Amino acid sequence: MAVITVERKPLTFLERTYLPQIAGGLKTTFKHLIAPKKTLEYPEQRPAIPVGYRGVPTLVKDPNGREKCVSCQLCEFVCPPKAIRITPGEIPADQADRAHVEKGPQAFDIDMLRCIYCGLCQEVCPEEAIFLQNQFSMSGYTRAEMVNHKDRLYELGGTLPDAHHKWDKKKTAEEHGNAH
Amino acid sequence: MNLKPETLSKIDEVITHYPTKRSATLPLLHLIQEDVGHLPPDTSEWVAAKLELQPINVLEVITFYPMFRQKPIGRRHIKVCRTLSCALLGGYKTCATFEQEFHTHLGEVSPDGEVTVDFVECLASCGTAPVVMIDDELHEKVDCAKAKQLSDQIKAEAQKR
Amino acid sequence: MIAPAKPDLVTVNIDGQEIAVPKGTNVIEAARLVNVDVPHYCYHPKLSVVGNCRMCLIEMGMPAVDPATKAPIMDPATGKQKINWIPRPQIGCGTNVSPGLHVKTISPMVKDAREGVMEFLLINHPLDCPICDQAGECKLQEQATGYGRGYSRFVEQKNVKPKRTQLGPRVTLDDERCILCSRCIRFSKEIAKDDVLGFVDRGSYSTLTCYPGKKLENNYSLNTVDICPVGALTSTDFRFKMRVWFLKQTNVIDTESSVGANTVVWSREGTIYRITPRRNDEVNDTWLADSARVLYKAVKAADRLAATETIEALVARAAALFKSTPGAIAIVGSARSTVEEQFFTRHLATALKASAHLVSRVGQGDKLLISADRNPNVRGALVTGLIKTLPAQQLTDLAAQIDAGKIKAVVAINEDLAAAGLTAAQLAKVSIVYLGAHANATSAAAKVVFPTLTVFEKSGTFVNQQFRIQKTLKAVPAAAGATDDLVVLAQLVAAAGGAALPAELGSLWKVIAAEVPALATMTFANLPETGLVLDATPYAALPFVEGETLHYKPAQPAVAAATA
Amino acid sequence: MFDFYFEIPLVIRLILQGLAVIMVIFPIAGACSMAERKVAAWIQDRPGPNRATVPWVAWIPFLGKFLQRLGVFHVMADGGKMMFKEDSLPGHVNKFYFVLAPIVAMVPALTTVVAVPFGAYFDAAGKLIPLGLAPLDIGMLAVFAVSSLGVYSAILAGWASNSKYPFLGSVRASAQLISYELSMTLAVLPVFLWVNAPGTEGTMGFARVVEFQSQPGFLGGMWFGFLMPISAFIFLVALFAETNRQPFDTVESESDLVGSFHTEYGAFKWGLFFVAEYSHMIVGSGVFMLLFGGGWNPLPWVSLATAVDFLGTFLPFAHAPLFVGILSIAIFMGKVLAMIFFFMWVRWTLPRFRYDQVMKIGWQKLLPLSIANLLFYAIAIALIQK
Repeated sequence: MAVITVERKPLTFLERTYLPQIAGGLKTTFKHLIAPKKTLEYPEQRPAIPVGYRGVPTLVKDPNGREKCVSCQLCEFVCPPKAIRITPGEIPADQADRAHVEKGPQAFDIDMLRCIYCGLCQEVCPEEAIFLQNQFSMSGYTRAEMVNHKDRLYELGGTLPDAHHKWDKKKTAEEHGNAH
Repeated sequence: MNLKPETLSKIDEVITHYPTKRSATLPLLHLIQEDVGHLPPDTSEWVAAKLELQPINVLEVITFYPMFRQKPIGRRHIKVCRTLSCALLGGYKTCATFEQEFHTHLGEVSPDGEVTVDFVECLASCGTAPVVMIDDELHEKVDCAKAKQLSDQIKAEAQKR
Repeated sequence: MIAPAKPDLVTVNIDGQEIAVPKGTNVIEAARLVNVDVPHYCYHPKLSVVGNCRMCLIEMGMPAVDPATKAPIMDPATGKQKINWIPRPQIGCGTNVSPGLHVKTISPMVKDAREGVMEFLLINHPLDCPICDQAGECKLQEQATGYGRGYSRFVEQKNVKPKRTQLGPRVTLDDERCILCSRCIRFSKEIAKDDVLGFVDRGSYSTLTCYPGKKLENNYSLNTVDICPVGALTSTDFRFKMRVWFLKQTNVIDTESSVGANTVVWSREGTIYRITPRRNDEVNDTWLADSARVLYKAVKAADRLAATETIEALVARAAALFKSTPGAIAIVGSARSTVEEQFFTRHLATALKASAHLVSRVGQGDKLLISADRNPNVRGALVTGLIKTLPAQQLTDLAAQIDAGKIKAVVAINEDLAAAGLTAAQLAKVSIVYLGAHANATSAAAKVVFPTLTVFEKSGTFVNQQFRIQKTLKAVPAAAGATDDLVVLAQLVAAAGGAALPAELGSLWKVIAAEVPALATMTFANLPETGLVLDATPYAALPFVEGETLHYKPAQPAVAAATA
Repeated sequence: MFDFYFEIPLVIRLILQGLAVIMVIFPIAGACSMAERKVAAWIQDRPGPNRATVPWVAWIPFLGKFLQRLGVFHVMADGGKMMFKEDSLPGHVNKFYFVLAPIVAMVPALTTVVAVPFGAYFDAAGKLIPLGLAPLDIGMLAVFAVSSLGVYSAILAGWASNSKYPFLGSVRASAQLISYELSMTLAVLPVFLWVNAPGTEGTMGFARVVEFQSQPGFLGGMWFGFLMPISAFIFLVALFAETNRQPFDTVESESDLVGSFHTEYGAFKWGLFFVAEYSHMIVGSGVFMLLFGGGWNPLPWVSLATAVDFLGTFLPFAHAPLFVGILSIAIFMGKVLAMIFFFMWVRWTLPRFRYDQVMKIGWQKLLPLSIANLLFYAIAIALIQK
């Protein structure tokens, strides 16, 4: 690679005194001093949340109100700051509309003091059960308050349209599949 | 197991044909099915005890072969071929005719207890398709009309009894 | 499995590498010797070969010879002998080596074959990895990354089979995941000798079933879960508890009996989730009894002891007790302690000029992995010199001495004196210093109680029935309020006026090597994973109670029945 | 009208005057910190602090909202916070000097005010009487002498903090002070050379300088800032450096020294350093305005007397000493505040000089320039006043 010597223009005397530049700078800042302000005044004005925004991670339910998470713990595994903690549990066979997937989370905690909003949990979720949604402001008075438990996560997450209909598919398969 | 004495003697005789007792499993099952008409649930254990096997070994054989029946069947067993030649020449219709005639469904005993209709794999007479086997008797070129005729014949025979 | 080099070696060529392997080795094992992995599902080195999964297909060929002259036919292009490749792939598990055999495990044909097999295996597979406990150690998952298609061409309905069958009290079956490899059936038949599993129906309807009315409930049923290459058989105890990739594996020794089966303890953040066998072809092959897999529950048991005082305060009280009863102290050591603890126990006995007793436990051996002697380390006590003769099941001697008033204090280490035959009155007559992990009659009666650790919380060694010294490692941190037995014993020895002993295993083994002739050349760190067999001849005359088990034949007829 | 005031014993009077001045300077210094934040915000197109309010003020329809938006209550909030924050004392510091340092910072800042006249009135004889706590004859010297002591606070704080960054910062502070004080002193000498014409009574007081700028005539009415632009410039630059303001902010220099000498400080003690800094700025701006900006004269060539005479044509009380005093103070304070705004404006315009640049500018540029400047004016004044 050739070395290109850049010819530096020698500074004039005035430039070496800094003074014209300082005057120019003062002029610029003065213009801004009287220019209209560009601040978004937050609590009153709310920012428009762009599509794909990564806010607080939440758990979502399918359109029939069933939890989608099967507690595979991949999000717990992938979470870089180890903010997610899941206790897996079995879905009892007597829950007719859910029994086709045997596993669900018994407890699902996300420590929002640890969460870095990276979105890897959403990306890794094979069931599309965890989403980083629009909420961006979390606060609390104690550390314990900053841990989102399962019911809170579902409350935040709500229900999202589901293109996969996992439970229904499982149920259909069980009813109409190639049984003996 | 309530087997006829001649079946029991045949069984004892058959076992001696094989170098290992295990090999007699299939002949034994055939003999029992001939005798009882099907293989009742305790067959596995009875045969296993007879051949010094575990019951699961016999159960595996029973469930593997479709010719072994685990449920009772009617007095006559109608087997309609469903393989290619027969299917092309109306095997399905033939089968449906039998079902209608005896008010039954595939694999079930008809309400009068007379027949069981089965849709089975190739009966090895593709040139005269569709073919039907009633008990051990082969009937060739059984179209709907002939099926009706065969049914009537069976019904008549049943009436006579 | 390959036996150590025998004279009749056969030279084979695997992917261009020449290797000499014993006659009778199959291609999978031969390939393993040259670090070539041949994927397989149904083949298991300890079970018979059935060749029904078809995953281990390889290409093979033999050097060409002229049929008439038997002269080798040379390939002019390479200048080597021409190879006649068989045009169709062969299964590696069912193919034994023969001289000059050539094998290709990486060729377009092999790859095609594997991809085809994978596609068939996955046709009816439910693909529910997110909820499957096998995920992470599933051969199907592993091979799917290498040979899977990535999408399905199967547009028909999948087969539906029972999802949660209880095969037995400890094993749950998900039939949809089963790939019909029959490993579990072969294990039940060949190893456990409890032939209750089988396939019923045929074709794609084939289903693994337990014979109606029977259950898979032998004490080795969980081995079927271990060898199941997919998630069809899962342990009911471990089911849905934790994903395996979170678990830390620690090599531990099973303390259930003197077999000393090698195990792996799987734990996460101080909680043990399961115990599985670790392959040791001299001890337990790849098997483990079900009863050994629940021992971890002792770690978090409700009756764990926890100290209310500092260890120093407890030691001071024990020392005062020792001073008040000079010459009238007995020590009840344990054949369940590690070699190191028994070594310390011997030092304590010497320092206190006390007699050392041990308690024997004898049960019924199952001729496989549970021996008659339910103490894991009787031979360790012999080797360290803690005892000279085999222990009895009841402490009748000690009881007599207590009744006679000759013994005023007893140091009980990991042994419940009440269970060993002492009455409550006898316990009340003596001052007891108790070391143990769990509460019992002795700890209740004891003057000083040192809460100590379970085997999962400490490292050490055990000497099994073969006089094989094996090391066990600390799987989880010590429970709160409990102290390492070695630390307690070292302080007690010091308090009793004995030598200063290091409680850290590295330095301790220098002391042990110096004092115990049988262990003179060993260090803890250098002890091999498979253990080291010690010289048993000095103890040949002792009437050990073990009967025959896997890889062990007693030197003399068992006397279990006589002592039981 | 206020004769009773002059009947109060002198000592009490001086104390009252002193307190009055401090009571004005202290809040102004505090308000400056808020002004600094507001100016910064405006220059950066932000509204700045605008949240704090007091309930009963919030009820005032228009003004309440305006004051809140202006952020004036943040001064109170910040001050209150400073007062009530836990005043922690790190374990590793030299406690005595650590506590002493902020006090030492305040003393010269407030002491120099004594020498600065901030207004004037005319007595019955029409003689101009400057308003000030102490109309010293050696005003300039006093200011130089005392304000230089301010650096001791930085040195004390840096050394007593017993940690690296504060120490480095304090070393920088002392070096910077020495470097620029010289130029500063040399820059004001021409003014006093000019003022102390041969035959007059020699003085270093500010009153004479302002008086000089109030004379009629072209040269007399011209402020020294126009007459001696180089001197004014050097003095201004040195003033920035002396008060540790941007772009000569190497002492505080948070990017490389965390917070320099006040790294270990917090709460009220920390606040004192900043009140001291702003007090320095106020005094420095005052001195600059007295020397080069015409003092309390409203405009060049328009002296206070002229202005009062002009106002007298339609305001009957225009010649009352009280009115003149207040007018002059207002004019003077207006100039000082404009100067302080300039300080802030520069701060949010220029980046910080590197430390080597600071030293280079001080020693290699400003000092030779000020010496040349002095020589030039010495000769020029000698020729003119011959």
